[in-house]
Amino acid sequence: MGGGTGNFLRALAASKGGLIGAVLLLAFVLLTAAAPLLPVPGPTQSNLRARLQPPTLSLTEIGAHPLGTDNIGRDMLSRILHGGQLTLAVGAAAVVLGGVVGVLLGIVAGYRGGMWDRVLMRLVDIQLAFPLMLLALIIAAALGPSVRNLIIVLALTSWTRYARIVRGQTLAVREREFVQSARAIAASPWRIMTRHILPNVMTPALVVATLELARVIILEAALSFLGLGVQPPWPSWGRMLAEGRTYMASAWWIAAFPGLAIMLTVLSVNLLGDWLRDYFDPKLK
Amino acid sequence: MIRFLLGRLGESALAVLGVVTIVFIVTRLLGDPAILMLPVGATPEQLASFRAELGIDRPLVVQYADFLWNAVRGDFGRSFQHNRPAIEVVAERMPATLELASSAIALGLLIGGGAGMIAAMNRGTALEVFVMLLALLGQATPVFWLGLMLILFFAVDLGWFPTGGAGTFWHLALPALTLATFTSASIARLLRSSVIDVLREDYVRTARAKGLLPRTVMVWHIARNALIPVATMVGILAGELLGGSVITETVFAWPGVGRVIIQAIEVKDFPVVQAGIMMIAVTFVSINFLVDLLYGVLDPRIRLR
Amino acid sequence: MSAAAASAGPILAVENLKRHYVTAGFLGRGKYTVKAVDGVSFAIGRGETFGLVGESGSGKSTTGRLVLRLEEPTSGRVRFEGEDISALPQSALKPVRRRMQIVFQDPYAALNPRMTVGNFVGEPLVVHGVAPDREDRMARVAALFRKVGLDPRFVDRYPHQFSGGQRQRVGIARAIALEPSLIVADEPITALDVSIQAQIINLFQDLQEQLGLAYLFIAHDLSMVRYLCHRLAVMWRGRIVELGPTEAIFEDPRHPYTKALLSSVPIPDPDRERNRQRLVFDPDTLRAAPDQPMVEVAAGHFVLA
Amino acid sequence: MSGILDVSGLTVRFDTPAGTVHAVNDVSYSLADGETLGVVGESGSGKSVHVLAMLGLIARPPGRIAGGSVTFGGRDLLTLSEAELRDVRGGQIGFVFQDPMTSLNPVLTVGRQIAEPVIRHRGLSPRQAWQRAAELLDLVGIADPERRLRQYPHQFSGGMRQRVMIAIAVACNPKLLIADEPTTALDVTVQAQILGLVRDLKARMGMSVIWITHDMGVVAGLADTVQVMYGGRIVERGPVRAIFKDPRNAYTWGLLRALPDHGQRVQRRLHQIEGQPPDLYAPPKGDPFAPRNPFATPRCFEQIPPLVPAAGAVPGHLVAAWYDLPRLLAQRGDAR
Repeated sequence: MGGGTGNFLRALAASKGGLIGAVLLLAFVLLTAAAPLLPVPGPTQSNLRARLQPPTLSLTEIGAHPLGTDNIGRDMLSRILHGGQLTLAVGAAAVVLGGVVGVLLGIVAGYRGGMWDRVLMRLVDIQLAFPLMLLALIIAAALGPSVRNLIIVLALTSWTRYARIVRGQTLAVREREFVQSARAIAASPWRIMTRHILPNVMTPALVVATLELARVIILEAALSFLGLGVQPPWPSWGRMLAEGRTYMASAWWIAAFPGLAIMLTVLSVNLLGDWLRDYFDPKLK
Repeated sequence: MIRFLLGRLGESALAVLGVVTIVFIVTRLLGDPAILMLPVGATPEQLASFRAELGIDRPLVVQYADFLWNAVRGDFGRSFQHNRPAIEVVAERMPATLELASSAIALGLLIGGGAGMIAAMNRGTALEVFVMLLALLGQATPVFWLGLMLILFFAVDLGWFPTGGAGTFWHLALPALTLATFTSASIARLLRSSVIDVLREDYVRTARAKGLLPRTVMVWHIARNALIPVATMVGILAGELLGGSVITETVFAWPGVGRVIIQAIEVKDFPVVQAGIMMIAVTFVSINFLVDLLYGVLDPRIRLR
Repeated sequence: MSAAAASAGPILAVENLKRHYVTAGFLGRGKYTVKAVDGVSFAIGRGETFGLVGESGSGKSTTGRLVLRLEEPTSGRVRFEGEDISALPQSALKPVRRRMQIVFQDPYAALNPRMTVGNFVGEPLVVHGVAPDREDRMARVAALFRKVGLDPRFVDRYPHQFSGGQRQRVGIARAIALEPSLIVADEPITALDVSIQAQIINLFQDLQEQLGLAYLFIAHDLSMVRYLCHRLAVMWRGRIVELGPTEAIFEDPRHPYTKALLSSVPIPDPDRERNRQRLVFDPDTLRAAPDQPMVEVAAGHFVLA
Repeated sequence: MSGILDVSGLTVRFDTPAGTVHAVNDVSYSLADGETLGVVGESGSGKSVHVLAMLGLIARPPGRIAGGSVTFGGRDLLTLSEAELRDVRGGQIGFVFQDPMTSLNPVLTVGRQIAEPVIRHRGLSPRQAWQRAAELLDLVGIADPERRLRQYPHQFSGGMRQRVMIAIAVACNPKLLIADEPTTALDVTVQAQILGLVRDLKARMGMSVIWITHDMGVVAGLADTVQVMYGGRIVERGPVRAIFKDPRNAYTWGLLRALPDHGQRVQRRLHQIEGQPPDLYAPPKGDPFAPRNPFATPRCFEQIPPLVPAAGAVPGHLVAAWYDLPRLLAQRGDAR
């Protein structure tokens, strides 16, 4: 990122996909973060007289439900915003946790080589031989549903991707002459790994992080959909979808809006991730 | 090539061993199976005898060896829900899962491969933007939601397809399409960027400098090389696909292994969960082994080292 | 050996240095050994420029890295300033590394793209605790910049803002930061444009005069070697086949490989180039025994017969 | 002035996000039948780009031909359709690229890659083309062609791959062979072999050759005519002896002086060309070499010098310079 933040933002503004992704994601983050301050009913506040109300899609009607209500009369808009808060926070936490672990192990394995590398890469291979969904499923079933466990499960499915990419990148950077040069001035392995390798593997790791955020959000929703994620009554997009299933024929909006929210969020993250990857790709310069 | 094959075979075996180990560790993490599996209010004596019956009063190493040996024989214990060997319960659902997964991957390769090539060959046009937008949407759509929406429109509203179950082609259509969406989107995106990478290669310039026809350049110099990373990807996608099948099967009431696993988790029928997961993991490892063979066929640098 | 070097003893003496790599063989048929460096001996005097010449795969760069212990020798000895450093553990090499530095071939890979060039040049000072105070350090870095012909105002820039020749100057500034007595220069001008090569060669000459540096100059460009080096050794397939004063080797090459190599270098003069007799050399006729000693054919001029 | 190839006013631009690269600027020259032209220059001099551009081998966009004409076989290559250009490429003009490690398709056999242009341009059957490929391998000095044809590029050494590239380039007996730094990536002994091979093939097949390189030594032995490029322009051009013995452009002179003298070992400082190559995003108003030129006159900074016959030089010796180099050198008492 030697070009500086200015260049980065200018390039972002010049790209269609990247800009749309960034703006959309930022909007989601701000809206969900501000959900408690917005003039909507509480996400768990039910109103049995107003159950299964269809969406008005209007923000001006006082006391109306723009996205309708669910089977016990909770406001869908409020639930989606509050659910998004949790989804994004859980996703970000899992991606950061998995990222820190994966980047760390990837660098050590790549730089140290030998036993470290063999053991770690075997672990990665074995875990990748395990469909992530299943892994998440059995771990979630084993640990029991809770937000903390959800983050751990998601991070566990995520660290291998970082480790793999970062290790490969480290192997390449390790052979670069400036690392040899650092060894030639007797720089300690710690210094070499933190000053010379880490900064040079951060951009691929960042790209992995965005793509992982997208994947983790979907996985979280899937686990919640199966009842292994966030527990009621607190809303989560996957959970809401599962609840909406029963009323699909009569009240389509209960299942449709949370799904749309997931799709838009993932789409925005993917757009941003694609752009980041292109931006940092040396081949395109 | 033989060395390569043997190496990959060894790695596959190791991967399966790893899966067995993970399943073992996780099932032990679940807590005391005796408490989980016996009804509430069981006496300490009942618990103890149950533990002895399961063999979980012995040292972990012995249990692990035992578990391994049983896994090799396909013995994961009896399903208390169905009251017969768990492996049988899972095995009879396997064909349905394979049918769904292979239809989805075939569909994914067809749609994704076509879309990716169309996008790469029409760079900078509205067509490319449109195809890639579809692919982005396909990757962003949660499988279960897509399934529900397809049911809502095509089964509930239009009544063209059954809402669930298995048996005919009409039963297969919606779940296969649901499952193939992510796969085709991923393949389309990967193939496009892979083709774009290959376009920058010197040998493509050589091919053009030879005055070859665009079709020849496209098929033999570009596509032939661009497919190599896609082949690797198919292995990884198979994992996503098998994982996704768990959900798709649940949404469409498709009588496959995934649905059995979910049902078993709900009633804590752990022998079935273990057997199901092992079955899927072994399938996945086998697919990856085949993909590596394909890789060797596609790339002579691997074949003729 | 030059007179100055003889009086003080060589600064670097390499004795029977070997580096063998064991590689897995074809089809699992056991392993075979690549003898990258296979029994190399030479000595460099203080303030001397010693050329190590050879083509790709000759082992010249590996030899340079072995001397610096960036790679571990399979056997043999490296004496630096009288001390045997080949047996020292890496941790004990720190003082040695102050006295012996390296300049690399590729100015694009030789600098850390995420570090300002000022910090990069100053890093050795930090590692060795020479100038722990930042202000003091930056003053020294500025002095180093001036010494290699760079504008000290550029210290806060990143490598991508420099041209190839300027980057190579940054690499040289870093190498001389600790005031070493020996610099291993691993093809330092190969990647540079012709008009820039002379700048760097002159810089090497100037620094040698100012700082009394000795160089181990690794190269495949024979014309620059002739210009720069006092003595040189020709490497072929891991061994030194000829060693002696530069002029003796250029005027009177004895080994068939040296002859072939010298006769292959294009001469930038149409008349001489067109009349040049190219000597062909058949590698299969030459198989020196593994422990065959070199023969002294003239004063200080040795040939592997 | 009419030869096998006539380039006139060729100008190439690259439109990048960072600005427009002035890669090739108003390049004109003519190549005679059977002539070997050595094009010398550094990275960014436009020496490679200008030949790639004339055959439609640069990516467009970002590349763009901003003007000029290139007459080959009575037609302007720049106005041909892509399909017509394809018939020229590989058939009448053969190409050898710099890096033999990346220029061959890794997943196709060498035989297939040699046979492709023969099938395409000569209309031979695959069987006949394979036969021809074997002959070609033999021609470029690769032993055991029948077996080698069935191998893949990674089973060949760098020098051998470059021989394969040459076999592909000459497969259809082209009238013109363009070699873009074909020996830069090779060892010097291998380079000598390849140079010998090309000289040999040229004598046998009688084609014209454009040899692009940064190595003055290589052109000295190979070229009839030498053309020196700098900053996307031809700065000097002439018969090989004239360029080496009587350089008229300060850049050519500096390049030759920067090389160590092969005759004797003198511990003098090498002549160095100061400064850095020109910024192609914002080319200077005048002579692109002026900022690095110790002989530059005020006019050099203001106006681009045209390429004109050098005063008192042999016919065909052209130079772009506002100054009279021999006179200035004589004044300095520094004649070479």
